[in-house]
Formats: sequence, structure tokens, C-alpha cells
Amino acid sequence: MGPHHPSTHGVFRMDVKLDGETVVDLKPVFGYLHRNHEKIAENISYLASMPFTDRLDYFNSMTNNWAYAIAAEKLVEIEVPERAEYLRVIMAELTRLVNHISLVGFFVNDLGALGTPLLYAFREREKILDLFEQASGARMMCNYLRFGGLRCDVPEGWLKRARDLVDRFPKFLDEYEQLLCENEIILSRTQGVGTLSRDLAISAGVTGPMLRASGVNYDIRKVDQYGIYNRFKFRVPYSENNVGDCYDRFMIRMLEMRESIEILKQALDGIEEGPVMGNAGKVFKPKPAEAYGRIESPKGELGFYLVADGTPKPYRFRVRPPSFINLTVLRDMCIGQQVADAVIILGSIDIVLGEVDR
Amino acid sequence: MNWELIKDILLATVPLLVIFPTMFALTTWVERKALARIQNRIGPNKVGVPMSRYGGKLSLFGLGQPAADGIKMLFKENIVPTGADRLFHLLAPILSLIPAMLVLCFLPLNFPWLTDEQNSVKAFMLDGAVIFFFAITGLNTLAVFMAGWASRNKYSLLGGMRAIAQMVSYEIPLVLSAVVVVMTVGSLNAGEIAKSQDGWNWFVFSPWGLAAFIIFFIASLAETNRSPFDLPEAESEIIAGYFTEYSGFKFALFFLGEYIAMFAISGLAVTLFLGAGDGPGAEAYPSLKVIWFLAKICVLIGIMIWLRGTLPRLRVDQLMSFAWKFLMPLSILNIFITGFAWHAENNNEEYGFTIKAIIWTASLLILYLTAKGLDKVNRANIKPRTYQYGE
Amino acid sequence: MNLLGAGILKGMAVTLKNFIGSYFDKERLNTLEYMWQNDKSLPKRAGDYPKEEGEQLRPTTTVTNYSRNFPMLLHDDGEPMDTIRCVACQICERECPPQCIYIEKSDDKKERPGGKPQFYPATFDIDVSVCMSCQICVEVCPFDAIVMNSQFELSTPDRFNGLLLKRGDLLKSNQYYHKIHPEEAADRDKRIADDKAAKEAKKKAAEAAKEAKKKAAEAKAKSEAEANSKEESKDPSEPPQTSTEHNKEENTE
Amino acid sequence: MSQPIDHEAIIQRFSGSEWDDKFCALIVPLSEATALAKWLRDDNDFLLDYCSNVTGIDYLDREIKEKVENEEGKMETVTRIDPSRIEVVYHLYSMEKHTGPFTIKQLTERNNPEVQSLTPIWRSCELQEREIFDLFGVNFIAHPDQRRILMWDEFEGHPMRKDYVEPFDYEWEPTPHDEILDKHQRGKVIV
Repeated sequence: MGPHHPSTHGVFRMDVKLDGETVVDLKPVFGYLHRNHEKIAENISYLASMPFTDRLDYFNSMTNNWAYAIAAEKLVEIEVPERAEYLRVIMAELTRLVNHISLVGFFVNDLGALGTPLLYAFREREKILDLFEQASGARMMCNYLRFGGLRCDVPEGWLKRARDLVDRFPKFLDEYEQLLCENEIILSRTQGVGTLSRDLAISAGVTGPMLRASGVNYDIRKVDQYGIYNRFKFRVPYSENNVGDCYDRFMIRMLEMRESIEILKQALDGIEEGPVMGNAGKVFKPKPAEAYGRIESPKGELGFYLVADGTPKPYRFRVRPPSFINLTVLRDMCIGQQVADAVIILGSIDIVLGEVDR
Repeated sequence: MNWELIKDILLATVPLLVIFPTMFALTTWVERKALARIQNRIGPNKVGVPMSRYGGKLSLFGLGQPAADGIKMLFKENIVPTGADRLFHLLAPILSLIPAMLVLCFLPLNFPWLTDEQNSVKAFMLDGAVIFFFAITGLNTLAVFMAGWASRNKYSLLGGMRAIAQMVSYEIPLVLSAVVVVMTVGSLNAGEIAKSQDGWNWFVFSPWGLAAFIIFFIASLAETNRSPFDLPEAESEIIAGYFTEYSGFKFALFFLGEYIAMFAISGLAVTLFLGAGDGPGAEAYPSLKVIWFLAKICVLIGIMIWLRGTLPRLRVDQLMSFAWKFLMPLSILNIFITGFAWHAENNNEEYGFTIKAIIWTASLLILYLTAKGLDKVNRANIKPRTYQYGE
Repeated sequence: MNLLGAGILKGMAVTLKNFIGSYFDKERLNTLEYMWQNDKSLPKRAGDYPKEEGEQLRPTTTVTNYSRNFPMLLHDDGEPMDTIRCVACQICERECPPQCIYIEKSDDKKERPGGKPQFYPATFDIDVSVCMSCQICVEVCPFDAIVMNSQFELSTPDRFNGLLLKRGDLLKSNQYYHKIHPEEAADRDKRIADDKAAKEAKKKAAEAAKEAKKKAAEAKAKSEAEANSKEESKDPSEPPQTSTEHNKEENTE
Repeated sequence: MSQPIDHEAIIQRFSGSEWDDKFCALIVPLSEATALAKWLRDDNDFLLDYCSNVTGIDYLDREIKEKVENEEGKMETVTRIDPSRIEVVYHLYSMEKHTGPFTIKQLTERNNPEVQSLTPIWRSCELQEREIFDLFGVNFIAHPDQRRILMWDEFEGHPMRKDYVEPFDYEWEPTPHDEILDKHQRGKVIV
């Protein structure tokens, strides 16, 4: 299956061995989009890698920026101003909304729904992307965060527009849930498909909504409390069972969106005027050190591992891409299922090939 | 040579060849437009008659789209994969179109320009019209599998296999639900079935008729590979199924065949359950009958489009179990109920309304509860879930 | 115990709502139609388009005041090459992540209005097929010479040379910048003016300090106080001047 | 927040390992790697059940100038040679106890790099170790499925190594950089 296949989300290939329609063996093949992002980053300055991180997971450029900024800020102690921290949280949660609604749309599209839920999702995504454009100048490749703050402040009236959007969003979610969550076909297609046990999920390093769907209460926003996440009150939904299937992964994302809205409301209430850029100098030149910074990106744990050697270029630049490592369990989940299930299991993992292949 | 007969035949069939392909073109436009609106898009709205000489153009809501599509299809390259069986690859789309066109003859469209005598040359006056209809639509399966096999492509083959399994399975509930009507009328003649429903005496207005209609409609969705049963051409799984390797006009033929089959089967549904050409004013002006008939087909097509815009598709095994474990028992039960009710009504005419009311409520209840029970048995483990929250 | 097929019916209700809603509700149908102009033929090179500045900002396109696309070079009012802000310092060339900028420094210096003679770029090429619109060149530029354009209709039949923007294509006036990004441009002008004022004040202060040093032998403390007072007196005189300049530019929009 | 993990106990138990104070990492010898990893995963004090990140770092021979305090108490610049090596770095976390990160490193020489695969302990290493094999050329002992992952099978060399030289197959881009123009003129460039 693939690399040119309508539902492999890019150029991903699965070597599938079939018995009738049942999957007997499956080997994922990657690398079609490999551009050696890490090597490129080792040959340019720290700041210049920032726009390249946008291109990793092109749905979530804001969170990618943030993960990189966190790793770099660990390398050199930089204070981030209050307003910048708030805006980072707002951007990250908006990104989470964008990612999760599009994922749910794609997922139902893989189920065969001719794009209707996907297009509803894109309609709402469009509104959020408009907000991103107003803040950063670009809709997807935002390149908005800087070490020690943000590139620029949001324009006037932006917060009000964001507020409007956040207030209207639950209504859309209700409609979306009405369309999807009780649909008999979706229920019977997804439940019991692609089961992933708790132990395997932990051992295989699965992170993000997929891990929580397998019944582990682990959210880096809660565990590391990076940024200012300790100030917000929010809950982490996770499955009751120790086994997660596609339906769990789908529902956990629906529920997480509601929690993101809660965070957004609190953040929009709490934000105050102030500078958005800290005391970072124009030239970023850390002393020899190592730093591993990670955040809870919408897809899972996104980590950046930087080794500095005292020059303006990183000596080693490593990305820990969540969707790449979540793919470890693809084979285990697919064996014994139907072809149609393999497609939705892949969809429920939520991969972006820009990140898998780097 | 009997020129009169040939003239009659032409008078009866040529309109079919005009009306339905035109409807096909319009339906593709309507489908695109309606799906677009369902998905909050605009849909085709640009293609029209270019009139740049007079400044601007006549876009007519994009009504030129079907014509543009057709022209594009005609001029596209005809690609046949290496290793494909060229003969069968060529034959398959033709074979898929022929039965679909043929069965149109069985629809009791009373064209106003045909007298009763001329009408009789039409195939729908054939005594076994309904049986013939099913027999000929069955050929479609062959075409689909031929396409899947001849393409020499794994996706196509999978699509062809799925199509065979699906069409053969759904043929059974389809026929069984038609049996209800045939039993009640006591004739397989489409014309007579149509006539027996005149004066708002439609079959859909009785519990067993309604149940049979719903089963028939669901099965006909599966027969014509419409969503949510479009597994043979499941885009997200097997690319385009059996016509993955088709391009250009061959693909257009498949497309045409599929839509004509949709019209044909909706036409049969209209004939059997929705009172054929009956409708307001049809008694007084018989020429309205054609219009009503076509309008009802359009409504059914509209529902198909609407369903397509809403539902995801089933999985192969679920599709099969739905046909064999849900639709089939239900339609067999429905036959028994119909027989019982028909006898009860006809033999107890003195009680009139009371017995009718009792029978109707009872049969409605039995049918609904059986359906519910079957559903519960089939999908025992499937229900919405609740989730925990961690702080 | 809920109705058989309730989920499907609910879903169908939602799609019906959207179907009808898309005709009446702007929220549901937020598609913008792209205005295609038949009479426009493809430009030979990316720089040929658009012929008039700001032309592509039709009400139907999705370009907003905030969007960035590819960089452009700014010049102040007057002959473009006489008032170009770029001094060919090549910082942006070094910092550009995909290395799409190519600059050749001029051999001679050119007189700038209200400043000392500066180098200018003899060649300034941006390869828009490589550029990824990250805006880092804008950030690192110390002279506010390069900013982002929002022009997006760059299609051309020539894949290689057609997509290479030359210096002449890149040069745009400050008014144009005000037209496409009013808020950002106003901010930038204000900052430039402030910087200038601060610099002049500093210069004055430095001069005053120099003078003061000469007189230092006589009365150190006195002269310093004088310098401070001069600086303070200079400050309020600057802002009105810049604001009028600012207003003028806004009027031209 | 994550707490630091006590490394003294590990060094006591596994005498071959050392603690690198500068980078806060435990350096593990080849012979003890599997046992140590298994112990770290299962022991109740650590429960490092989640291996987040696995990566390689390639160090060439380098001269490092350091300011060292000599015997007389004065600062003195000393040049020493940092030996070439490849490090394979594992970042471990505990999902049970919410602790981490704990870094362990396996060191190996550049010419014939070989380390112990930890995939049997943590499944998440599987694809990442394959990636290191692909990009750095490190051989993982006991890896279940060691193939190239991001590069194609016929690819030669290991691109993430610092001394890797790119093959001469540029696609010409019109940016008139001298180097690329030069290559273009030499006619070896695919247009």
C-alpha cells in the first residue's frame, strides 16, 4: 500500500501481506520525505532552524516552535516575559484544536465519509488559521516564537477575536459530536479495532492522546508543567480500560478539545499587557552544554535535543518526533485486522510525514 | 418487415435513451452541487457558455460542468496497464452499461404519446417483468468482476471480489422485499403493479410495505455501490476499486452505467412501492404520470446523495453480516406478516377498520422489535463509552 | 433504549442543517471566490507581476494586512536607487535559512539624502522558488531595508530564471509598504523616527559633551548640567516633526 | 516537575558505569548495558519504564582549549585532544513516578561502532535505533530488525556523521551562488 495511496497521509508505504482481506504481516516503509532536517540544522545558526521546525509537523507549527524554544532556553538561561508565556499557551492550545479537529476529520474520511466532517473541520480550522495569520503573518508556517519570547506582539483586537472564536467553538463541537459520536456505522467500525494494551503502549514509547486512550494518565503539560501550565485548571481525559482502540483514540481527542477550550478561556482572561520579548541578545551563542526540552504537542511528546559546542551553530540537533515513534506499534495493532481497518488504524495514530521522515 | 412494430419500438425506447442520459448529466451536477453545499462549499459555478464577445459569460450556476466533464473524458488518454487483459478490459465498461440501459425498459413510464396498444410492445408489459429486471441487473456483477480481474491490479481485484460478494448478498433481501408486493398484487407484470397502486393506494403506506421499502432501498444502495455501501470502490482503502485502472471514456462509461443503474433501481422502487406514476392530478391528466414518475426517482436519488454526504462506509464483514443477519431475516419475517395480514384482511371484511388497526399496530410492533433485537444481537459489544479525567 | 438508527438520523439532521445553512449563514459558508481575470496572460518573469503596485489586493483575494509572502526592498520617496535603504551589509544573506539571497556589494559609495555616503547592492537577487517566507531577513536587518511583500501571483512559465527576483523587481516604495501592511509600516516608521531622534539627541549630547570637555578645565560640573539641559530641550522638539512626516504618509494612502 | 534521579546507587551496583558530571549522564559499558537497562526499568526505585529519545552524536578528534588551574593556583590554557567517538544517548522517563529525564550513554569508537541494542527492554528504541544505524552506521547488537530506515537500501555512507561528504548530484537552483554556478559550469549538475 502506498506510497501513492489516498489514505496514507502523504508518502508513507505499508508493505501489507494479505490473506483474503485479513492483514497477516505489515511493514511500514518510510523515508520518502526525508530531507535530513537534523543535518541542515547543524549547519545553520540556532535561530535559522526555527522556520525549519515549522515544516516538521506542518499542522502544528506553533507547538514545534515552542518545543525548540524550550530546548534552546534550557541551553541558555533566558527569562520569558509573562505576556509571551500567555500567548504561547494560547497559540499552543489553538494549535491543538486545529490538529485535533483536522485529525478527526481525516479519520472519518478514512472511514469513508466523503469528506463532509473533514470539511466542517477545515471550516473551523480556517478561522483559527486566520488568527494565526493576523498574529504571525503566515497561516501554517508561523515561525512565531523566538528564544526568550515571541517575534512580535499580536495586533490590536486580536485577543477579542480569539475570545469570540473560543466562545463559538463549543457550539461547533456539539454539532460535530452529534454528527459523529453516536453514528452506528462509526461505532461499529472503530470499536475493538486496533487495540493497544497499556503495557505495550508504555514500552513502545507511545505518547499523546494515543497513550491516554490506552488508559495511562500521562500528560506532559501536567508532568513537566512547562511554560505556565501550572496556573491553569484543566483535566486530562483518559480511557477507563487498559486497552485502547480506535474509538478511544477518536473520543479522547474530542474530549481534549473541550479541555483546550477551558485552558484558552482561562488564558484569555489572565493575559495582561507587557513586553513579549525577553532579555535575549541578538546573537545566540550558548556555552558547551546539552539540553533536552520536550512538550506535549497535539500528537504526543515532541522533544528537541540540542548539543552546543560554543559556536553559533548547534553541534547536534535532534528531534524526537511523536508520530514517528507512535508508528512503532502500527504492526502490532494491524495484524489480524482487515485492510479497511489498517487504514483507520493508521489514521488514528495521527501521523504527519513531514515529521516522520524529517 | 413490420414497420409499424419498429416504429412503435422506437417511439417507446428512444425517449428512454434521451431522458436518462440527460438526467445523468444533470444528476452529476446536482450531486456535486448538493454535496458541496452539505460540506459548506460552493461547488461548480463557473463553467457555462463562454460569451466573451458580449462581455463576460453565461455561467448558469455551473450547469456547463457536465458537458465540460464529458468532453474532458472523451479526450483523455486511454490507459491500459501492461499485463492487463486488453479484451476484457475493454468489454467490462460496455458490459456494465448494457444491462443498466436494458432494464430501463421495464419501468412503467406511460409516455403520453403512446397509445395503450403501442404501450404493449414495451417490455414492462412482459408478464415476468420484475423477475427479468433482477435477472438482468445481476449481469452487472459480471462486468464489475471482469473489470477488476482484467485490470491486473491488486486493488482492482480486491474491489471486484468485494463487489461480487456484496451484490450477490444484497440481491437476496432485494428480491425478498419485492416479493411482498408481488404477493399482494398477484402479478409480476410491472404495469399491473403500477395500476394496482393508483389512487394513493401505494404500498409504502402499509407497515409491511414500509418495511419492505426500507429494506429494498438499503439493498438497492448496496446493489448500486452507493455510500455507505461503496466498498468496491472504497477510495480510502483500495483507491478506486475495480475501476482503478480505467481512464478516459471507459471510465465515463462505468460512471454512466452506475448512474443509469441507480435510476433503474430507483425506478423499480418507485414502481413497486411508491405508486409508480400516481400522484396529485394523475387521474385527470394521465400525461402527468411520466412527470410524477421521474420526480419520484429524483427524490430517491436526492436521498442517496444526502446519505452519501453524511455516512462513512461499512467494513466488508459488517456489510455481509448486515445483509445476512439483519436484512434477510427481517425480509423473510416481513413476507410472513404480509401473507398473514393479507389473509386476515380479506377474510374478515365484516370487522373492517378494527381488524385493520389491530393488524397494523401488531405488525409494526413485531417488525420494529425484531429489527431492534437483531441489531442488538449483531452489535452486542458496541455502545458509547465514558472516560475518566485525570487532574 | 434509543431508536434504531438514531445516530444516523441525527447525523443526517446535521448535514441537512448545513445544507440549508450554507445558503443563508455566512458562518457556515466562508469560502472566498478567487477572482480570475481572463485577459491576464502569464507574465514572463515573476517580477513582471503585478504591473501596478498593490494591484493584486482585490477584495476577493485572501490577502490580508498581516500576510507575508516574499521579501522586498524598501526605498524612501524619490528615485528608487537614490533612496534605497539597503547598504549591502549582507547580514540577511548570511542568516537566510534556505540561502536564497545573493548580494554583491557595490564598489562605490552613493550619497544618501540626510546621511553619509553608503554602499549599495550592485546585485540583489532573491530566488523565490527557494525562499520559504520566514521573515528572518526582516528581523535581522539593522536598516529596515527589507520587509515582506504580500504579492502572491508569481506564476511564470520559466521555472529557473523566471522565479529569480532581481533588484529592480524587489524595490518598492515606502508608500506601497504602507498600502499593504498599514499597521506594521506605521509601527516601523515610528520606530525609525524614534531611533533617529534618539540618535540625533545622542549626537547632540556627544557634541555637547565634547564641547564640555574642552571647557572641562574651567567648569566641569557646570557644563555637564548644560549638556543635560540641552538634551532635554532637544527631545521635545523632535517628535512633532516625525509625527507630521507620519501623517503625510498616511494621507498618501 | 521532574526530580533528578540518584545515580550513586547505580554506580555501586554496576561498577563499569561512570557518571559524567558535566552533561549529567551515566556512561554505560557495552557488557553491562542490557542488565543495567533492565534493572532501571524494573527496579522499584527507578521504574524508568519509558524511553523517550534515542539518538547518536558523532564526535571527531578535536582540540579543546581549556583554562585549568595549575599547581600554583594560576589559570593556564591547556590544550587537550578530545578523542573521537560516537555516543548513543537514551533519555529515560518514568510514567509511573513522573520522574526524569535520566540520561544514559553508550560510547563506541568511530571506526567499528558497536553498541548493545536496548530494544528488548524498551520497544520505543526499535525505530530510533534503526535510524541511528542508518544515519550514523552504529551496529546494534541484538536488534530485531536492523535495516536502513530513512535512506534507501542502496545508499552508501552515513549522512549524519560529521565527516560525511555529500555526493556530487545537486539539482541546479538558480540562486547564483558561486559554488553552485561553478558546479553547473562543470556540467555535473542535474537540471
